Amino acid sequence: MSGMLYSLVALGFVLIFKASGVFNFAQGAMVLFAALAMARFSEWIPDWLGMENLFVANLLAFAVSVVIMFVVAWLIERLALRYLVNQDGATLLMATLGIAYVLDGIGQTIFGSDIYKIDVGMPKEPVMMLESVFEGGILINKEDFIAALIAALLVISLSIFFQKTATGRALRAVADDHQAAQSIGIPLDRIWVIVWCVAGITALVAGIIWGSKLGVQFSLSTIALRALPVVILGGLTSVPGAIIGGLIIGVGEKLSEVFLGPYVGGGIEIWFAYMLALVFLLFRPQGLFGEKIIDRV
Amino acid sequence: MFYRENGQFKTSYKADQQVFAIPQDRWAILALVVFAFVGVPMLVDEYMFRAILVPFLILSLAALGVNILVGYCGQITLGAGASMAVGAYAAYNFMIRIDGMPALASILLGGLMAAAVGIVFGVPSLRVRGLYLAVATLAAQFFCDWAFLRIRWFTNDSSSGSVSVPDISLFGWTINSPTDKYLFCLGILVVFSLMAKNLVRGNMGRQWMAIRDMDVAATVIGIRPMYSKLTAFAVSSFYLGVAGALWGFVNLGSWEPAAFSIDRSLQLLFMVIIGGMGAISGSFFGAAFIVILPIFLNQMLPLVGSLFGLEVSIALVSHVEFIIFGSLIVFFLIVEPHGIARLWATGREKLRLWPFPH
Amino acid sequence: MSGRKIGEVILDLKNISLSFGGVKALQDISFNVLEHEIRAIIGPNGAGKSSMLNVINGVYTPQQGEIIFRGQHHANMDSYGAAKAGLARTFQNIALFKGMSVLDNIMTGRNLKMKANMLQQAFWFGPAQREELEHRAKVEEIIDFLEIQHIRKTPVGRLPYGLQKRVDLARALAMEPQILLLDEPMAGMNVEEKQDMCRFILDVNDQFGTTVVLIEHDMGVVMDISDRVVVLDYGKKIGDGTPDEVRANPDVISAYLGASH
Amino acid sequence: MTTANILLNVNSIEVIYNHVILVLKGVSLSVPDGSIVALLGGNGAGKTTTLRAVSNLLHGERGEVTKGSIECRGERIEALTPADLVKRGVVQVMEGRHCFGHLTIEENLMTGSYTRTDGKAAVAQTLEKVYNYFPRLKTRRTSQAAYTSGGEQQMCAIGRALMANPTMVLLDEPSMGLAPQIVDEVFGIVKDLNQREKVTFLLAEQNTNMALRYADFGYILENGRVVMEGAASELANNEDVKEFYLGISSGERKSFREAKHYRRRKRWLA
Repeated sequence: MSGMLYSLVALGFVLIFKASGVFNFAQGAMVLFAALAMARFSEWIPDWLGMENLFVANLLAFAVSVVIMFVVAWLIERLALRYLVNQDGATLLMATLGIAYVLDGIGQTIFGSDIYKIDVGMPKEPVMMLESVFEGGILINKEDFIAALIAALLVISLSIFFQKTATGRALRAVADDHQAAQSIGIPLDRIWVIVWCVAGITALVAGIIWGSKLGVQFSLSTIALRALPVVILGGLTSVPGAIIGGLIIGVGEKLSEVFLGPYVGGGIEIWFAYMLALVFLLFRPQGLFGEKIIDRV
Repeated sequence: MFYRENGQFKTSYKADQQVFAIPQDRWAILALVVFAFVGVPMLVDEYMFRAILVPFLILSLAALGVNILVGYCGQITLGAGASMAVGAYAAYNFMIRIDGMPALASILLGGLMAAAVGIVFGVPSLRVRGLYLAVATLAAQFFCDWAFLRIRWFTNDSSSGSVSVPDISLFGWTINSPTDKYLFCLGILVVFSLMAKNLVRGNMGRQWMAIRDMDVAATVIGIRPMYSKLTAFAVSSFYLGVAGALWGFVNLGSWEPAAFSIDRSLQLLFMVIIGGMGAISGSFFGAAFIVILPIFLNQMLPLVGSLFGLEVSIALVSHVEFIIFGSLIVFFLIVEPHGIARLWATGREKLRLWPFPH
Repeated sequence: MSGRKIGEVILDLKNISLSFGGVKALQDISFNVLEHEIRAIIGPNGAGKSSMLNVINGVYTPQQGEIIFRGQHHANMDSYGAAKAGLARTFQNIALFKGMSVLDNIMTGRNLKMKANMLQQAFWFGPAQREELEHRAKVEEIIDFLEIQHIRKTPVGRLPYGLQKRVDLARALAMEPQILLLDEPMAGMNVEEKQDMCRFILDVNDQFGTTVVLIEHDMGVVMDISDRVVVLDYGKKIGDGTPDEVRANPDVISAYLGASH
Repeated sequence: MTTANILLNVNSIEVIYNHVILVLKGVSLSVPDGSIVALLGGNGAGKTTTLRAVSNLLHGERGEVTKGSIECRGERIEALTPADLVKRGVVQVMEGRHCFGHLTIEENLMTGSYTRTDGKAAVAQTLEKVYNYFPRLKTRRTSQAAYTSGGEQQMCAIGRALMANPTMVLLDEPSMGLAPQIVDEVFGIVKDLNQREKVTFLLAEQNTNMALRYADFGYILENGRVVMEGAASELANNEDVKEFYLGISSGERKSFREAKHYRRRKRWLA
C-alpha cells in the first residue's frame, strides 16, 4: 500500500501546479524538511519541557512544524517566486530544483543528517476487513488504513476549497495567467504564500506517515521522484487523479516486482512506474483526469 | 578603446556570417586556444589538471550536449546522465569485445550508441512537452541506472557493475599523465565545440530553435518536428555519450553506474542554466562554475569558520554547498535567465558603446 | 496597375465541415480561389475564419469535405505537406520564433529549399556554406523589399508589434509560396501602418503573382484591395462575391457590417 | 482643466526595459475625473508601456520606471502593488484580453471582485449590473472562457475589471481583432459606463477613428514621447492626424489601393 503514500506526495505536486502553474520539484525536499522538523521537535520538546506525555509532545511538535512550514512558504515567496512572476514553466521548474537543494541543505544543517524516528502511536498490527462481504476478507494494515483516511479527508476539503471559495477561484486564475490575475487586483504574493503553506502541510502529513513507517532520512527527499509518475498518470491538475494514480502505481510496482522481477533480475520497481506513466502519456497526454490542454493557434 | 569596430566593414554575407564577426574576438579566441594548448601545460601542476581542468573539459563537452537539447531545441531533459552512461558502457564493450579496437574509435562508437538510445528515448517528445517530457527522460535515467547495475552482460559480468579500463593510447601516444589527458580532452572539446557552433548557426540550428520557440508555426513553414526533435536528441546524446566515455576512460579509469546517476543529470542541467541556455559559450561558463565552486567552498568555508572560531565539519561543508548551490540557481534564474553567457554578452555590448550608456 | 492576370481556379474547397468536441466551427463551406487574385475572408469573431485557414494549410483536419489544390484532391493535408505544396501563412497572434533574430526567423522560411546534410553543416564546408550564402542573398532581397534592413540582427521578441507582423510576412514570403494565407495582417495597426502593409501585399501580388487569401476586419482595407470576398457567420457561408456585391448583401449587413458601414 | 478634479497625473516618466532599452522618454499626461482620455499612436510608440507603468504591471516584463512620478488624486502610486491600486479603484484591462481560459465566464467575472470587502450581496449586485451591460456574457456564463469568441472575451475582460467597482479603468486596445460591429458595441458600452457610472477611462487605441469619436481628450505618442495633445475634436480636425491616423487627405478617404511608395513624412511641430 505504498501507493497511498505516493498519493499524498503527489497531492502536494498537484496542489501547487493547479494553483500557480508551477511544477514543484521541491515537494520531496519539503517532505523531508517537514519530517525532519517533526522528528526532531518531538524529541527535543519533551527534553526542554521535561514532560513525558507522548501525545502532547507530538501535538506540540506538530504545531511547531506547521509554523516552520509556513515560515518556509513565506520565505520561498519572498526570496524567490516574487521575482519570477510571468516566467515560463520551465524556468519555474528549475527554480524549484534550486529551492529543493537549499531546503535539503538547510534541513540537514539544522536538524542533522542521521536517521530519526517519528512515533505518533499509529497502530501497526494488520486487521481483517470486509469479512462479511466475502470469505477471508482483505488483510489491511491499520496504518495504511489511517493514511488512506487522512488522504481522503485532505482531498475532499481541498476540492471544496478550490471549487467553492473566492480564494480557490483566485488560485486557479493565477495558474492560468499571472499577469491578468495581477491586473485585476489578485495579490500574487499572498496567493503564493497560501498555496505553499497548503503544500507545506500536505508535505508534513506525508512526511509524518512516511517517517513513522520507514524512519526519517535523507533518502526521503527522493520519494518525490517516485511520486512523479503518479502525478503524470493522474493528471497534473486533478486532485482525485493524484489519489487514483498513486494506487495504480503502488499496486503496479508490487505486481511487476512479483511477476516480472524474477525474469529480469529484480529491482525493476523503480523504473517500472516511469515506464507505465510514459506509455500512458503517449496515449493520453493530459493524464487520466487532467484538464484538456487548451491549445489555440 | 580597443574594442571598436570603426573602419571595419563587412562587404559580403560570408564575412557577416563568420563565427566571430568582430576581428578582435577572433584573435582573442585564437590566442585563448593556443594558450590552452601551449601555455597551460607549462604553468599548471598535476593537482590542477586532475581535480579541475580535466573534469572541466569533459563536463563542458557534456554541457554542450545538454545545451543543444535544452537550450537550442527547448526539450527539457533530466536523463543526461543516462546518455553518458550508455556512452561509457558502450565504449567499454566495444573496447574489450573487439580485439585491437582503437580507443578513440570506441569512444566515438560509444557516442553513436548513445545517440541511438537517445533517439529511442526522444520518441515521447513527439507527443508530450515540457514538464511531461522531463518525466519521460527520467524514465530513461532510471532504466539505464537499473540496466547497467543488473544486466551483467553490459559490465562483462562484474558483480558490482563496476568496470575499469587500462590507459588508452592514440596512434602510439599513450595517454597516462594528467597533461596528456588534458591535451587529449582539450583537442576533442575544441573540435566538438566548433562543430556545435556550425550546427547551431546553420539550418539545423534554426530548425531546433524554431521548434523551441513555437512548434506549430515551425510545422507550418515546413519544419518536421519529428526530424528536428530526434536529430536534437541524437546530436545531444552523441555529445553526452562521448563525454561519458571520456569521463570513464580518461577521468575515472574505473567506474560504476552511480557515476552517471540522476545527480549527474541535474548537475549538467544546472551548468546549462547557470552558464546560459542557447549559447555555446554558456556550456563552458557553466561547467567551470560548477567544477570550481565545490573546491572553492571546501577551501574557503573552514577558513571563514575559523575566523569566527567555529569548527566546520565536512558534513556541514557539504550541506552549505547544497544551500549555496541552490541559492545560486534561483539567483541566476531571477537576475539573468540567460546565464553567465548573457552577462558576458551584455558586458561586451557595453564595452562597444563605452563611454555611452545606450 | 500592371498586367496582373487573374487565372484559373488554383484552390477549390468543397463542402468543408469541421467541429471540435461537438462545437461546429465550419459547416459545409465551399468556395474557390483563383490564381493571382486577392481573396478576403470576413465575418464576426468566432465565425470560423481562422479555422478555415487552419484547414487550408493542414493544421486542422476537416471531418468532411475536400480540398483541391492545383487539380489535386486532398482529403486533408498535413502542415508539412501544405508547406511543401507552396502554401505559406502568417498568424493572427504572431507566431514568430521569439528567441531568434529577424534574419534567422526569415531564414527558417528557406528551410525546405536547403539540402545540405547534418555532417556537411557540422563541418561547414562545401555545399553547406554555399547554400547558406545563396539563401542569405534571397532573404536579403525580401528584407529590402519589406524595408526591415535596420532590424536584421535584432531578436524579434524585442520588436514592436507592427514590425513583428512585417517579419511574419517576410518569413512567409521567404518560402516563395504560390498561395499566401494572411490571418489579420493589420490587426492593431494604425492607418499609416495599414497603408504600408497594403502596399506590401499589393506589391507581392503584383510582382510575384502570388495568390493571397486574407482575413481582415478593417472593411476599408478589404473593400479596397481584395478582388473577391467570402463572408462567414457562425461557421456558415453567408455571402460571396466582389466587394460591392458583398457590401450590398442584406445578410452580410445584418450579421456583420452593421448599418453604419 | 483645474488641478482639483485631476484623477491621474503622470509627470515626465521614463521607462527602461531590461536595464537597457529605453521605451518612454518623458511622458506626461493628466486624466480628469469622469472623462475618457485616449492615448493614440503607432506600434511601439509606448502606449501599452504607459498604461503598465500606471498600473504597475511592468515588473513581469522586466521593466521599471526610472524617472518621473505618477500620482493618483495627488498620492504617489509608483511604489504600490497592482493589488493596492485595484483597491484604490484603478484597474487595467490588458491588451489581448487575457481571460482565464480554464475558468468559466462567470468565474472569470467573479475573480474581479477579489479585492472587494463590501460583502456578497454587493458583489452579486455588481455582477447583475455587468450582465446588464453585457447581456451576451449572461448567455455564455457557464462556458469556459477559452472556448468563447474574441468579442466575448473582450467583454469578459472589461466586465471582470468592472467587478472591482473601479473609479478608473485603463483599457488597452479594446478594438484589437474585433469585428466592426462588436467594436461599435464595446465602445458604446464604454461611453455608457462613463456617463452613467461615472467611470473614468484611459484608453490606448490604434483605431484612431473610433477613439476620437468617443474620447474627450487625446494624446498622440510617438517613439516614447507625447508629440501632440488636445481635445478629441481638435485632434480630429488636425491635418496631420487626418492624414496619418484617419487616412483622410484633401477632404476624402484615401483608398488603400493608392497608398504610395514614397509619401510625405510627418512633421510634428506641436
